Amino acid sequence: MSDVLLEIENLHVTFASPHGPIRAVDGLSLRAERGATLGVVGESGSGKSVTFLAAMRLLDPATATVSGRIRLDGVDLLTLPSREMQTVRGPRIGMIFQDPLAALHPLLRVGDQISETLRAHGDISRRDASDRAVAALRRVGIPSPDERARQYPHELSGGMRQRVMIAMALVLEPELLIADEPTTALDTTVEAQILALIDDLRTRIGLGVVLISHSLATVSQVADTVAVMYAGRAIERGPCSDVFGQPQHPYTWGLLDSLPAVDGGHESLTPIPGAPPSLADLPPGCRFGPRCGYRMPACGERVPDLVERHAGHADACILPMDGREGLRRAPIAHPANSEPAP
Amino acid sequence: MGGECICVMGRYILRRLLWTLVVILIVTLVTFVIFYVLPSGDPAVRFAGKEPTQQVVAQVRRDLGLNHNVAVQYLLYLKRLVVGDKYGWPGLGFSYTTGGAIAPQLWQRAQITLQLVLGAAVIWMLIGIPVGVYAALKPRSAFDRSSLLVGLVFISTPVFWLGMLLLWLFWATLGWLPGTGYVTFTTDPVAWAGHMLMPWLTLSLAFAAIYARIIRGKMLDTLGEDYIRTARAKGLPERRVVTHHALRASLVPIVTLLAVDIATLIGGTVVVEDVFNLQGLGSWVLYGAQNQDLPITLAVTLVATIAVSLLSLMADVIYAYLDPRVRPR
Amino acid sequence: MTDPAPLIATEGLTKRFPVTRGILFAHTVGAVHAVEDVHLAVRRGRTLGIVGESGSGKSTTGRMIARLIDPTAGTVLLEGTDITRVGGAELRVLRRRIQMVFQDPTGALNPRHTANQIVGAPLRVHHVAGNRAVRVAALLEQVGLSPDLGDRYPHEFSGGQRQRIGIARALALEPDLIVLDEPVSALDVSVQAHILNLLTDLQRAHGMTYIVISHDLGVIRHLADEVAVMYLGRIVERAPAASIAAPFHPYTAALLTAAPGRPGAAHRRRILLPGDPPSPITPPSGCAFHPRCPKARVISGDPNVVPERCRTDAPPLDNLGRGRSVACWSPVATTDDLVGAAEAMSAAPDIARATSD
Amino acid sequence: MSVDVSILESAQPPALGTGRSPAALMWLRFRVNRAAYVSLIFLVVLTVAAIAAPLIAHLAGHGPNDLYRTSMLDSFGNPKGPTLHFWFGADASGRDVFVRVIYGARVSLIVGVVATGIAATIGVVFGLIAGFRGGGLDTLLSRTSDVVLALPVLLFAIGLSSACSNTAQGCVGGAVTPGLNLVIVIIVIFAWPAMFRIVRAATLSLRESTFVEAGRAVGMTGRSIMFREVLPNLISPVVVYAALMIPESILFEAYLSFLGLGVPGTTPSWGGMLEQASQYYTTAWWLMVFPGVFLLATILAFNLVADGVRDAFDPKATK
Amino acid sequence: GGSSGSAASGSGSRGGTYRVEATDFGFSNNFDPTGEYTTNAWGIYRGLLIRTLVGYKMIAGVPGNQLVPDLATALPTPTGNNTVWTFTIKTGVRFAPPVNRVITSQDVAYAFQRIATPALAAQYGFYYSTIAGIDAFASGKSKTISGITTPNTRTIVFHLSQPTPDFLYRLSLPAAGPIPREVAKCFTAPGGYGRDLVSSGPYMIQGSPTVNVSACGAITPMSGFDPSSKLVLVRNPNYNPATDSTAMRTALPNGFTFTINTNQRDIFDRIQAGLTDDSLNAPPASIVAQVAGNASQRHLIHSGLSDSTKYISMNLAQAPFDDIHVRKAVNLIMDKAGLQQANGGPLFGELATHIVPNTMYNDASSITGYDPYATPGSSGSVSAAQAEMHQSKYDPKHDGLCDASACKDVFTIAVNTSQDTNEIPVVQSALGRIGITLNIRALPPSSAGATVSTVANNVPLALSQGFSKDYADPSTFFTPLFESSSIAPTGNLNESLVGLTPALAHQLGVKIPAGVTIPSVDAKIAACDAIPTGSDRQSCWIALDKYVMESVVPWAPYLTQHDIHLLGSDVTAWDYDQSSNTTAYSHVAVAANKQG
Ligand SMILES: Nc1ncnc2c1ncn2[C@@H]1O[C@H](COP(=O)(O)OP(=O)(O)OP(=O)(O)O)[C@@H](O)[C@H]1O
Ligand SMILES: Nc1ncnc2c1ncn2[C@@H]1O[C@H](COP(=O)(O)OP(=O)(O)OP(=O)(O)O)[C@@H](O)[C@H]1O
Ligand SMILES: [Mg+2]
Ligand SMILES: [Mg+2]
Repeated sequence: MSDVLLEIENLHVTFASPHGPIRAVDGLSLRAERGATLGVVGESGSGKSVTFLAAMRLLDPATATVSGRIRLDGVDLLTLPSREMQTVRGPRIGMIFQDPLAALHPLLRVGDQISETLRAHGDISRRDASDRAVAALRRVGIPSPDERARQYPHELSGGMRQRVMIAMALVLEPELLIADEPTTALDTTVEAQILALIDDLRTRIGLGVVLISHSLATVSQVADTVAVMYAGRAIERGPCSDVFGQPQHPYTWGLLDSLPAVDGGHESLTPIPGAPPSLADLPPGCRFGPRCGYRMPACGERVPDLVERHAGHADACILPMDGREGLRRAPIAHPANSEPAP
Repeated sequence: MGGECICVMGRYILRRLLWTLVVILIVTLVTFVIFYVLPSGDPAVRFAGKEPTQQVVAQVRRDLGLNHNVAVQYLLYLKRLVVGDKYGWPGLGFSYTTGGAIAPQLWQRAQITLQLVLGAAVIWMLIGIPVGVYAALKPRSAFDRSSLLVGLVFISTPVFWLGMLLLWLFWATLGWLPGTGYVTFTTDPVAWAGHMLMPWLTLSLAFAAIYARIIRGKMLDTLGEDYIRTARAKGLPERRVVTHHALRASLVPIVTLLAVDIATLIGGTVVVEDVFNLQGLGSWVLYGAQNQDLPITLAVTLVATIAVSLLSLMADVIYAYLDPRVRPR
Repeated sequence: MTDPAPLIATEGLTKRFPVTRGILFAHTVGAVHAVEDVHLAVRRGRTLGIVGESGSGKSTTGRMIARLIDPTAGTVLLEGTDITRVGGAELRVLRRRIQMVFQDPTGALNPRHTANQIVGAPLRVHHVAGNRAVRVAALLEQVGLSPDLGDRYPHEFSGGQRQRIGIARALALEPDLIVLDEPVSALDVSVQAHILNLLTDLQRAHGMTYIVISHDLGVIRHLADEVAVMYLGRIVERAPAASIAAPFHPYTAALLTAAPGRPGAAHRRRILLPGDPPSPITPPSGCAFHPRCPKARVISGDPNVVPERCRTDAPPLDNLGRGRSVACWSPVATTDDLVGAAEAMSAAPDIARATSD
Repeated sequence: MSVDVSILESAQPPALGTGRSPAALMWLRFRVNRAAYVSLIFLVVLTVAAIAAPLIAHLAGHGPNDLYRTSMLDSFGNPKGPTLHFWFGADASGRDVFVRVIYGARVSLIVGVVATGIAATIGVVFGLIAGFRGGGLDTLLSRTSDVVLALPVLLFAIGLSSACSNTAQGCVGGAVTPGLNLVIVIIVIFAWPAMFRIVRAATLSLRESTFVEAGRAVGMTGRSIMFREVLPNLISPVVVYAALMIPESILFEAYLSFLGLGVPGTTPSWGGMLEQASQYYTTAWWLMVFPGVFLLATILAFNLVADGVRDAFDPKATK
Repeated sequence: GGSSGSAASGSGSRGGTYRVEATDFGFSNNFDPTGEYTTNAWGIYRGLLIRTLVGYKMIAGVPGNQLVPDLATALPTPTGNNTVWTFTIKTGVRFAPPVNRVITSQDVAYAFQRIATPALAAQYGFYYSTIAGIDAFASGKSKTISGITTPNTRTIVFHLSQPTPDFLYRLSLPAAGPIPREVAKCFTAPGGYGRDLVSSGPYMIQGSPTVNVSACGAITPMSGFDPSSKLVLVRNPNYNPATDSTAMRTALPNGFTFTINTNQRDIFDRIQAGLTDDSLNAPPASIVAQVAGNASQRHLIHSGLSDSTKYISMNLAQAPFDDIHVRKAVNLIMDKAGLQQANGGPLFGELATHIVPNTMYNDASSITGYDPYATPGSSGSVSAAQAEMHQSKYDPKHDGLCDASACKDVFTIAVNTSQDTNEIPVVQSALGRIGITLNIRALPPSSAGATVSTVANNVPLALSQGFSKDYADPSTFFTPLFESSSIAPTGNLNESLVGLTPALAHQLGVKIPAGVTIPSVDAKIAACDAIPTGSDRQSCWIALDKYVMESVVPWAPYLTQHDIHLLGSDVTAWDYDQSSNTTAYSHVAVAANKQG
């Protein structure tokens, strides 16, 4: 796959805090492609949101230090003058967030919030802008969009609000949509609607999509490629079917084994022992090392890089490639079966 | 939604007005009770001169309506309030100490107080909003920290002391500004402003500090909101994000605050009026209360209560207009 | 189906929350039909799972069973005795038999009390004899926490640990029944598995009865013996956990296909229900599901038309045998035709609109 | 930007986080705030000085009510300014302003602490009951607080002070005597509703919190929930607001004394001294400056401490 | 007294405007003479607006208290044992516009009808209660006052129901001045007539001529008077100096303005800058000190000795003041010099040593220098006071200190205005030396007055009390202050309760301590009051004054205040009106050339 849209290379994001620097993203590399969906999964705090906020340059420079490269179509966004960055946000990358009620301005009509975007990025009359806003609402499947455009966010249902967010992100027809947990706040049936909508738009307008979620299942449903994040790094990356079908990293194994199956029975789950490390106090070497059932001495020595082992399928694990499948069935050791306080 | 919304709003306003009426009744009643049950003097005695005979006192009582029991007097007061008296409507009676009609004085004094309060409000908003916004945009900066500290000093400064200090400095020592007292605007606009400047400053500095603090906090909260991130993610210019999205949301709650503060001050500028010798409502109520001049006290109390109730109602309505979330549905 | 000797049962359980308006003279303008005519029964040592979307009345049902709120109508029976109206001392006795674990592990723990105080509270309240400290330590150990951590405050624990404390508190009185309201939905996957394992272990060890509430079918099917599906305050389907995968109710079917399955598992074709769940203040007439029901359209053959009966009459929860019941005028045989019907509905603008208002 | 604060909070160094009671944590956080810490030290010194006022007066050689009318007043009775023996000059009765300023701290501190204490207690108890029990009692208390807030404070103060001043035993059967007592009563009357509202609102939301429900689920009685579950969680807003009430009470006392409604002039109080200063400020600046500076400094210190307390309780508030 | 040097000054010339500023008029009845009972108003009335049958020369000192005929042609000699008084009114005296007609005896009689009309609340109507038939008129039983007859337009006869030797003085009060019925009848509530006062004096309220008095409904307030901002007086065109005398009124300025300026300091700044001439307010001691210290400005300070006494009043029915030894000890210990200083020093007042100010005695020689409680430097004497206290039942230890609990925390009412506040520490410190400690309530003047004058409050000690004459007969002190019949449950001026009998005490709810007999001076007052005005009467009062000071001791008097005026440099003539205790407006003059 060559049509790389967004490329993140060796990204570091560090937050200053009274208790020392918090390394929220720590040497992350990712790639999102045109017309495809990149799923980003990982537990809470693994750095998913921060990564893409960094890509949008939406982190507060007063507290966050960002380094590395984030290229959109080859242009490094991190070095772009902020005025030009404004023309990236919106026209080239659209972004939607988890809680659509909080993400919409409560005092402005939704139609105005959309047309405002249009007017900020082009010389367009108020009237045309609002017409296009209505059209955008119609496109995301909102019934009677002209009426809805005149309503305030709190007057809409959750699913509808998320559709408004999507319409707003897409009204400028960007190349990339970053969806940060777009369905977490929604009901199951509504979640399905929204995922289907995003998928539909992706195929219809050839959009690149980044879908951030902590739910493996959600990601597995719509993503073409998946990146699994742990403590600020991607530890496995590859085509969706590969990552979930033949997971390579012990952490991914753990995640999958923790999941109760929809059609499964009462058999005991195999959780990952321990808890994610404090980002202010990362363990040496492999971040997952302390919780890993297959830890080797070398794990504590260096941070393993993300290495592509099969076509498009990379992982960051020191374990020898051969016999990983076998290992998964028979773990070496099992650290204490409880999670310590963070 | 429109028609029903207005209807609901109307009913809400009606209910609030009803409650205002109840509050007015209670507050005037309390005033009455304080006046009659607690204090020491009989206004009739004073009115009756130095060496009053009991007949004269009785007569004065009758004239002042003090011969009835308190409840009847209160009801009579309410009645006159509603139907008016010989001085016109509303029937506020005449002063026990000067014999002058209350109503014309009330309007005259209310004007002075209103000028004082509104002028001060303009000043404190003009100081408070920019300072608060700027501090919020640069949190923890030197400006932010020093504005917080200076603000706290203002908040901690007793108004009367500040007034005296200003008078001492700018009038008695430097002679830059005219001293206490009041000149009407129409007589001499410059003298008017000169006389009002120190009272305005005195009244507004603490409020400016409080408003700067509140706006800074609201602004910081707002800037942390998801929808601000959304606005930025849409690629809006930072200036528009601040003015259109953050400031707008931050200032809406200020409306309520402002209305209530102004309303409270209408009956509460006693100290400033005292220090600066302004013959407004505040110094009047002080006079009325100290001289047991019930009609004065009641009139100011009434105005103050109505101001508080109506302005806070107004604030709520404006708030509902500005913030669709709180509109009754 | 009525069990021979259910530990806990509800009959016609109904809850309506009044909707009030007005500040000064508040008056009731309507009611939230949170729970409507719910019949349930759980045998001792078994687990009932309640699944449904947000606002479908799961928590309300659970709270009524735990006697935290009073039902508007209907009864709760504990071993055949009506406990709906007990109060005072009797209620205190009852509390020892029914306990609850809450969804939000942080919110459920008083931030001003230590773990020991929290877990010891039921013992203190019920004057349980014996050395309380020893008992608390044992409880903490039982849920996999080191008793050394007992004098820490909730904020010093991780989410999973907090949920363990909540569970320890529920266990303290050795109840017969524990109502678990979304016990894992606030937790990360890896932590969730720990808690689910703990719950199964505890049940095995103590023979407790669970009522598990969740919107996650995976969790329900993992824990439960029997599943009840709720939609807009009503139970629309009840089935043994093993057979729920073959649903009779179109809503269950949609839920099953909409719920993201275990990654890697074969994808079903999704039944995309149009619109949002309706407001429980003004539930739709007849079958509450009819505005969104693809099956109804399959029957009528027209995405815009719903059969008369669905619109006018609420279907009763019919016992279909083998532990299965469904409240549908036309139970589903195969889910395939529903996918298409649902898609057709989404395309039909007036229906989508009608359901989302 | 969404900041996951829970992580921030729990990411404290272990030394801070473990095994310490919330109070100890509070103190650690408070001490970080330098302005608040210095203010606290100032207040402690002031308190010590106020307690040791007789000693200071003794050292100065002037009692608070000793008159030096031949040496410190001119033949017109006008006071003289600071000298070597009268650091802050003399007042219009020829009394030592320095000694009186030190004594004046007593009134301010007592009013600040006692009035706030009583008002806060009333506010907390009423607020807790109203918020928790609801119903008619809640309506009654809430409406009462509304009305009290609508009452003109000053009128009430004047009415009460004249009512309670005309007999030796005061009013309400001698329960309220003029002077400090009356000032405290007036402050309490007008200060409790604010605390009441805060506590009531907090209680209302706490009442709906899950841990209260959990309390009921384990069989706690209403009262036990109120005092064991709800009350400890009110400590933070109550302490924070009470800390803010102290400077307000002190200021209020100063206002009352300034208007001649406060403590009698024979008891030195800053407000009362400033009242006298208001007659002389154009000629005798020291009468205005010294008590005013002390009053300002004390209120400011209390405000800074209150800020510090708030930050310590709620690290998010300052951002 | 100290007034003589500074009171009268210059002769002045005609023209100019005499400008007076005040922080507040403080009128008690909105300037309606029938009820107006304030010094400031009386001074303006007498000098400028209202002529009464008998009046004063409006000059400083004892001569200023002597009655002279004004509207009347001569001072009458009463007949019928001081019960019948007949006056002839001068010819050619006319009301100012808009009335413009000659003043008749009916106009004077009408003034009394107003006084007797209860609804108008004449505040000192009690002075006329001995006019026959006035009660019948008041109660509506009679259409006229039978005791006042007007045989013709120039003659008016007063018939009194009982001998009233000082009746002439009472007729000198402004309420007794002529009032045109055609205007005043329109005002039926207290104070209303004040805005349309029709002058009989040399000046009138500006705008008087334009008031339409043809019908009550048409009357509008005169433009020159706004109670909250100004009172402007201009020459009365109908004033005929021939009917008056320059000894009483020189009437030199063309007009007077009384302006409200709420900023007291500003007033005196303006006076010093020559922008205004005089003030109704006393200048603060700080300003006086400053001016007095400046040789070139010192001449701007003028003053007159007011006919008032400032005193500490002790309640004879309250322990420990029920014991005369304690009361004497209080007098002996009192630091009067300190109290004088608290009031601004000697310039602001003379020490008072007895009840009635000396200026009120025609011949004060027999009481001048009388000081029964003299102490070195008037600063109080510990030894003398303790020796007195020694004899008291409240000094069981005989250590000269008041040991009994009654002396501890004695409830005391004080006044919270600035000078009166300054007195508190002085009294407190003095009384402390004889073992009396005080529980002081400093109240605003009106509350303090109301509190002390309510008998049931049982106030043992009241500081900063002041009493000033209404007219220069000592009866105006003794009768209200010490007569038992003047004890009233409220509004009581006999605060010491002199003459309180057990029966009266019971009626008022006061407890007289066991074994205490409260002295009475009722008989003595009655005896003096019955003597016709003249030197016998004077001697009687002086003897009573001394008796009260030595044998009753209800007070510790300490100050006769000077009425200090800081004058603008334009003032070329000024005198003090002893009768009103104000500036003698009728004798002032300003440099006319310097003002337009
Ligand atoms: N502004 C900030 N200041 C300090 N730390 C921050 C900030 N924003 C994020 N972090 C920290 O960075 C880490 C990664 O946060 P991020 O929001 O990217 O996680 P996430 O993977 O999106 O988790 P979730 O699933 O909870 O959204 C967290 O530990 C978080 O606490
Ligand atoms: N105390 C209450 N007062 C008013 N309405 C309530 C109350 N509690 C719940 N409801 C309403 O009752 C309905 C059912 O709520 P319930 O909490 O039982 O749903 P749920 O199925 O548990 O949803 P969720 O998955 O969001 O927890 C909802 O519409 C809710 O808004
Ligand atoms: Mg995130
Ligand atoms: Mg729930």
